[in-house]
Amino acid sequence: MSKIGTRAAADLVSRTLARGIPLFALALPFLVGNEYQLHVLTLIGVYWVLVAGLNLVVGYAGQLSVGHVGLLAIGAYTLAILTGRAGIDALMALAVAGMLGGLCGFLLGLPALRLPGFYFAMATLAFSLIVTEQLVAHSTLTGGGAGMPAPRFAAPFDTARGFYYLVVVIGLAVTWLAWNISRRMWGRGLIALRDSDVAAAAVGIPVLRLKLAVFTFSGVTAGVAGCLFASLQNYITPEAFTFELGMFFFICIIIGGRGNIIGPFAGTVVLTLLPEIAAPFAKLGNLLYSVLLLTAVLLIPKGIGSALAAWVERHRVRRHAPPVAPDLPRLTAAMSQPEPAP
Amino acid sequence: MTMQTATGALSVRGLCKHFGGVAALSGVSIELRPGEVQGLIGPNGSGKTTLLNMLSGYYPIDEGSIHLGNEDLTRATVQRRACAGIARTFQTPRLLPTLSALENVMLGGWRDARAGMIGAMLSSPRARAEDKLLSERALELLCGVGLAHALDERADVLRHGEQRFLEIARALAARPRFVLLDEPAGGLSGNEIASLGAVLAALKNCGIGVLLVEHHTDFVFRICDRVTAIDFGRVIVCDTPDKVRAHEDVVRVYLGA
Amino acid sequence: MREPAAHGPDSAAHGRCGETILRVRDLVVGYGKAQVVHGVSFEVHAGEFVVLLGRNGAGKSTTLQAVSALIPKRGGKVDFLGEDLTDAKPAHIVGAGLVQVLQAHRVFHALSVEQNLMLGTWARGMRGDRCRLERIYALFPELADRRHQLAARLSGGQQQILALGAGVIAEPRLLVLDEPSAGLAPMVITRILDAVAALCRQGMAILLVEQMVEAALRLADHGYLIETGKIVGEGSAETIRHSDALRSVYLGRHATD
Amino acid sequence: QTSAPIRIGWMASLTGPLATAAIGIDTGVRFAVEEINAAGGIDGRKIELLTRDTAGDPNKAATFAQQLIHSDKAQIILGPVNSGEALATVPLVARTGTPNIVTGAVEELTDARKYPRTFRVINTTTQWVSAADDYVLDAMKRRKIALIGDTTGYGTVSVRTATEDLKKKGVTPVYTVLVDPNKTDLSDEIGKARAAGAEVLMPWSAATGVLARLLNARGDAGWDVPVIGHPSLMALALKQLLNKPSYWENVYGAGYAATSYDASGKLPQRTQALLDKIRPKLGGKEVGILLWWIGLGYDAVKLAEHAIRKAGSTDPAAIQKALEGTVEFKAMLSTLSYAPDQRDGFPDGGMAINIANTFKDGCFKRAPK
Amino acid sequence: MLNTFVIGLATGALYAVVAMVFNIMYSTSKVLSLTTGHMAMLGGVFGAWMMSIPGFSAWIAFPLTLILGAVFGLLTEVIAIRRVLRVGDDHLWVLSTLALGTAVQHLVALWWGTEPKPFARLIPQDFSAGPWDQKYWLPIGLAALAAAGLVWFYRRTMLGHVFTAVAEDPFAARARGIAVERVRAMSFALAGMLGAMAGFAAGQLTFAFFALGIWLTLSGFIALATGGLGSNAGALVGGSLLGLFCAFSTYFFGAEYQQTVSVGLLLIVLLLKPAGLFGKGMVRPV
Ligand SMILES: Nc1ncnc2c1ncn2[C@@H]1O[C@H](COP(=O)(O)OP(=O)(O)OP(=O)(O)O)[C@@H](O)[C@H]1O
Ligand SMILES: Nc1ncnc2c1ncn2[C@@H]1O[C@H](COP(=O)(O)OP(=O)(O)OP(=O)(O)O)[C@@H](O)[C@H]1O
Ligand SMILES: [Mg+2]
Ligand SMILES: [Mg+2]
Repeated sequence: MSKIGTRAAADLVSRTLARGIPLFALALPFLVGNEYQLHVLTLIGVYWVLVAGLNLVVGYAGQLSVGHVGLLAIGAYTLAILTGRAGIDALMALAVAGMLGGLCGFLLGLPALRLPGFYFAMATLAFSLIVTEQLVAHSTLTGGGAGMPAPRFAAPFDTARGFYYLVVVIGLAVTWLAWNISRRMWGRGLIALRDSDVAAAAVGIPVLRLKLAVFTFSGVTAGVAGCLFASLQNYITPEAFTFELGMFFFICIIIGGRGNIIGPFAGTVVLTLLPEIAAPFAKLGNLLYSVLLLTAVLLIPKGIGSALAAWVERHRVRRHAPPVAPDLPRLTAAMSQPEPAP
Repeated sequence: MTMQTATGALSVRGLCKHFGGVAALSGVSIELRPGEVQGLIGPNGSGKTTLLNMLSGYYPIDEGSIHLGNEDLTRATVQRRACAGIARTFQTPRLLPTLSALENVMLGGWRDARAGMIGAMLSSPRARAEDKLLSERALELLCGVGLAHALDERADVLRHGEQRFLEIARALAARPRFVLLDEPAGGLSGNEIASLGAVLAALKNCGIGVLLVEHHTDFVFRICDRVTAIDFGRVIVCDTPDKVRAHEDVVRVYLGA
Repeated sequence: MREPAAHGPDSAAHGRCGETILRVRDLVVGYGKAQVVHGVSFEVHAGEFVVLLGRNGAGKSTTLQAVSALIPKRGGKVDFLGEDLTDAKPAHIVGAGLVQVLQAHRVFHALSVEQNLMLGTWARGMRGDRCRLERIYALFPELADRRHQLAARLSGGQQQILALGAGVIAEPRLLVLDEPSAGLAPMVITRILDAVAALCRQGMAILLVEQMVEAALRLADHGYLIETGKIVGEGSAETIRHSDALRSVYLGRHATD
Repeated sequence: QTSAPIRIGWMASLTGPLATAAIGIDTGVRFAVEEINAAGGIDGRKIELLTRDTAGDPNKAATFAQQLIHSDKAQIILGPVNSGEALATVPLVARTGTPNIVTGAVEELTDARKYPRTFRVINTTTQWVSAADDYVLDAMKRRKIALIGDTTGYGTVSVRTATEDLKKKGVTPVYTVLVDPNKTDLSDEIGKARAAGAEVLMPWSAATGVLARLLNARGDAGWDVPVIGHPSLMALALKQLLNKPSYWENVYGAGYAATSYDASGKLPQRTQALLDKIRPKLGGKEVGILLWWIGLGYDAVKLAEHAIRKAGSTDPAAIQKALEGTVEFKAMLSTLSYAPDQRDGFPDGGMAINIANTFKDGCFKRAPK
Repeated sequence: MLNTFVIGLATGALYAVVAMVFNIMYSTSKVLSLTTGHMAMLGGVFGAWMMSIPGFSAWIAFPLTLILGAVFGLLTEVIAIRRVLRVGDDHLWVLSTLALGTAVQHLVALWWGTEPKPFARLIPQDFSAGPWDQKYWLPIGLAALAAAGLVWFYRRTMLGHVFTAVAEDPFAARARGIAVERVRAMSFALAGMLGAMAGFAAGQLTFAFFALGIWLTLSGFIALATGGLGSNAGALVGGSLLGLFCAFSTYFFGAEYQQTVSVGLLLIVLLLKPAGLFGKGMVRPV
């Protein structure tokens, strides 16, 4: 009887996807029909840069942040101010935006990550509300309600295609980093935080440090994403960074399913495309969009990622479990292994 | 009462804990030596789980002290104690349901994961080596406790008995000096209890001190070197199994006629 | 395969008296892809004390939960008090007088002891009056002095007793108990099982799943043996106690080997 | 010569907050398109209108603009309506070289150098503000002004513009406040303005709720101070929200000469013509929405038609040239003139101050000089 | 000053009731439905419509509004909650309730329009009453009554305990013979009713406006977190505090920093008491 272990099957699937998606992403500009489609694809990429980092916080560590839009805004204004006003190179601004995002993430996370579930979500929400309000208030720096233009990146990233490749490369890099985190001890540690903080503490996981580290990382990706976002949109106003956008990032992960990367990616793609599909219905477009969303949840109530997992699960048969039979010599041997070098 | 502290023992002195008006523990002193299996018995609500929780750091201590060898752990956090070598299992198993059995056990080895997030992120050779080491250790431990057939299963689909052994394996992955077990035999059938006994004996041989909270008295008296009986948060007696079994207070409040 | 002690549903042969109140026929249950219970049939007569024995993971809890409609059935038929309850909702089943106390002390932590008990009467459409409560407190004195405490603050064993009390207070025609002794002190186990037996003598039929095989068989009238989702033995408590099937089930050899 | 339809992309915020104006403009847009198509189109080419509902979200507006241009091959873009969205889309549209006729009032939307193909059919915020300021200073002869805005992007920008304009005219407001659009009661603000000695209240907010609460608080306090500001002060929707009809007295809004009745109660001839044409479409009864909204949409399409006809094609460069050379285009709302360095075609003289409670058929009486 | 106080208290009362609506749904489902504010919005819009177009008196419009609220509550449960909760606890309800809320908001926008519309006077009273105007004390009265009623309900009534049980462990509740699905639906209907009541009572304060939903959801959230999730007394205190804080902060500093000040209050409360003013932490971790 053929029997594939979950991990083996999941590995197979993820390896195929891990090779396939980047190649596909690189080839896409040659496949799409026009600049609009490229714009939407770039937008997906930009959102994904943020979501990939946020996924570690929400999907893995189980910390419900709905305030990353605040970090996105910080990144966006960094580009607009540094490059647009001060004339610093955009790539430089990108790095600064990442650092600033990380710093803000760290400073926000330091008190907020001590809060239990819902309260943490509220704290992040509060943060994003404060950020947008400050953007309006400090109009000398940010242009206030009128917003400010955001410059493009220098050549070769100044064309739609060039910028797309910049986003794809950054997106792939972030995905790679997030993937590395998720599949090693850190990923397991994060899942432990999410599913049982009691167990996590019991095995010695420094709970706050882990949360803070991934939250900071997600701040960096949010800052970078903000920078790219601003450049893609050309012009930013505080009105672009709404509560709804914060929820959007959150639900990309929720609909994708927790504890995996491909699901939230699919979620980001689907959720970005849906309004575009509904757009030609003009007045009814927004209604249609929410109805489509609702239908999507009801059709795949476990999230896209879990649907995928269920598919993998189909390829395995639960064994007829033998009774537990300890192998004492092996146990003793395992226990008397030398300590690893510090 | 004075107690001779054996070298490297986990010793508890005059531990007190109140919950509101209820005194869950009032002046408990016990000592767990390396390489011994010590039973902890007592009626329901006598404070056994509370004692375990205080040993592993989940509750702050009202009064008293906890030392591991010369190290003062009285105010240490849960994590600190875990890294100092105190591992435990829970009255109801606390596994990570979505992780496989192997990953659950690897998680137990957190103490030895030193690669840090940057290292993990960049997939540094060190992180990879560490992962390999931990997964090998986890594999050996799982096979050792008899779950070789369940490596890849998600923890939540395991049978109750398997979950108990998995939790023990996870505790062992931390290379602990002491293991605190809260009713590990709860819900196990006869032969699984026998396996559990064998595993505990193996631990003892490896020099690990085991504190065993358990209501299966036959099992406790058979397997333990010493047994401590508590009632109303106080130690009644701490002695060899035979003496404890015959102790009149223990019979009166716990064993019954 | 060994010969079971007795087989087949024809109970008259074993001299069971009283009318049949619960009749389960060819019950099939599974989780996801896996089928766990393969056509189990058994019955409980009025005022009878029946035990269901089997190793861990044999499918006992699964069977009981399917009977109470807590998990979906894939086949089979359940009759209770002459009514076909195969497709009934759990609320209806409890209302009809079939009450189950789940494994692993599942009480409501956010409610007080008394509120937990009162909740037991809710679905039976009874008023949770003083008198009933006092009867439970008399039966389980450890609950009496904690009546206003939150259930979360009880020890594991106390929660188990509370779960049992909440089942008993509903005054069911048939009380289904899934390992009620887990986590209880030896003295308490004896007391609790005796109390259950006393309830049975007052006319409440009992269906008990228990790992304390000896104690259970001592009190029971009738027993069933279950192994990997199939009934492999049936008979009076006495027959079961001496049967080969029991030995084969508990000595770890697979009936299907 | 092709007979393929001309595609006009129209970005409206039909469902978001402040959608009423967009719906009004949309009415005008659709009416103009129907009219042109019924008359055989432009040089034999029909207009195909591609409407997108941005719901007031700048991010949506940005992608929809791209969708309209690249995917749907729109040859001219109209809108968007709200300034926030327009700020986001104008540079994007400009980058593609597509002609864009904007219906937003914020100054920053037009710039002959940066966005050479973006033309404005409406007045600028400054023109509104300036008309009101002039009226207060010259006709009313009052100089103690309380400026009130809301905390949205539009509100803050308007208040800033108003402050600057007043400064130019040598006046500092005695009281300036921004209110949250959801704030349920403005009696505190009214009290403070009164305490500051304000003689005129000048609200610059498009949110009907804010304006209604302002008027109610003023009325409840029994303070008969003139109110003059944003044209939404005159919207019919506002009237229903007032506690008493009398609260609408002594309220003026910056409006248009084109939608003002003259002394003999007549509308300008172009306005009357449009009103007569469109009335059957709106149910044949009295018109209940501001006529300038309809006119604005109508003008936007008409201007596009004019440009295409003049250019003889939908070639973007030709359209730009045609529009740059457009002088005295007789639109309904005004007479528009552009130039190579001029993208705001709306003449100052097109503005007027109206009396709010004289609403009739979407038009108003002029305020006394 | 009195004026500012009363205004703050009245808006605060509205936030408080919305927070209580959150609580009711949370108490049986552990779900913080994002349709909560929309329940109040519907109450306001529907009430205003009935009293203006068909011209019903408040005595007829009020019960009809309550019925509509209950129906919408039920719909929320059936459409957005039931199926999602059945399969797991992955917070997918955030998405389903958000989508449902948005859909409802767009429907209302299409039907009712996007301009605020007036809400009729419920009690004959002149507008010169200042702080004693009905538009202030109706929501204040409702909040006080609702808080008292709910505290009593959860402490003293059996159904209240049933609600608690269903939320904590639906499986065990089912084993006790509680029709979990029905109880949950009941709580959502109750929540919808209270939400509609809030919209109705505060109609004169807020006007009947389609976009109120998301704003109330947000403010209700903040009130809820300040007071402590699950506590109805906390909701009352949290809501009032938030309302007063906003009112006085705008009075003294203007509205430019209103959000910052009000969510700043929340952040300070959370730093001092991580589970809100009246929230309960976990009783027994292990
Ligand atoms: N968090 C708490 N708050 C209040 N009281 C508590 C708390 N934890 C434990 N208690 C009380 O302390 C006493 C000891 O509880 P503990 O859980 O330690 O008992 P135990 O010995 O483990 O019992 P069991 O064998 O039943 O598990 C009990 O009376 C219990 O009610
Ligand atoms: N929720 C579940 N999902 C998948 N499989 C399950 C689930 N619950 C139980 N099982 C499997 O069904 C089988 C029977 O389990 P069940 O709990 O009925 O056994 P049991 O006889 O009650 O054992 P125990 O003595 O451990 O309570 C086991 O193999 C178990 O792994
Ligand atoms: Mg215990
Ligand atoms: Mg079981």
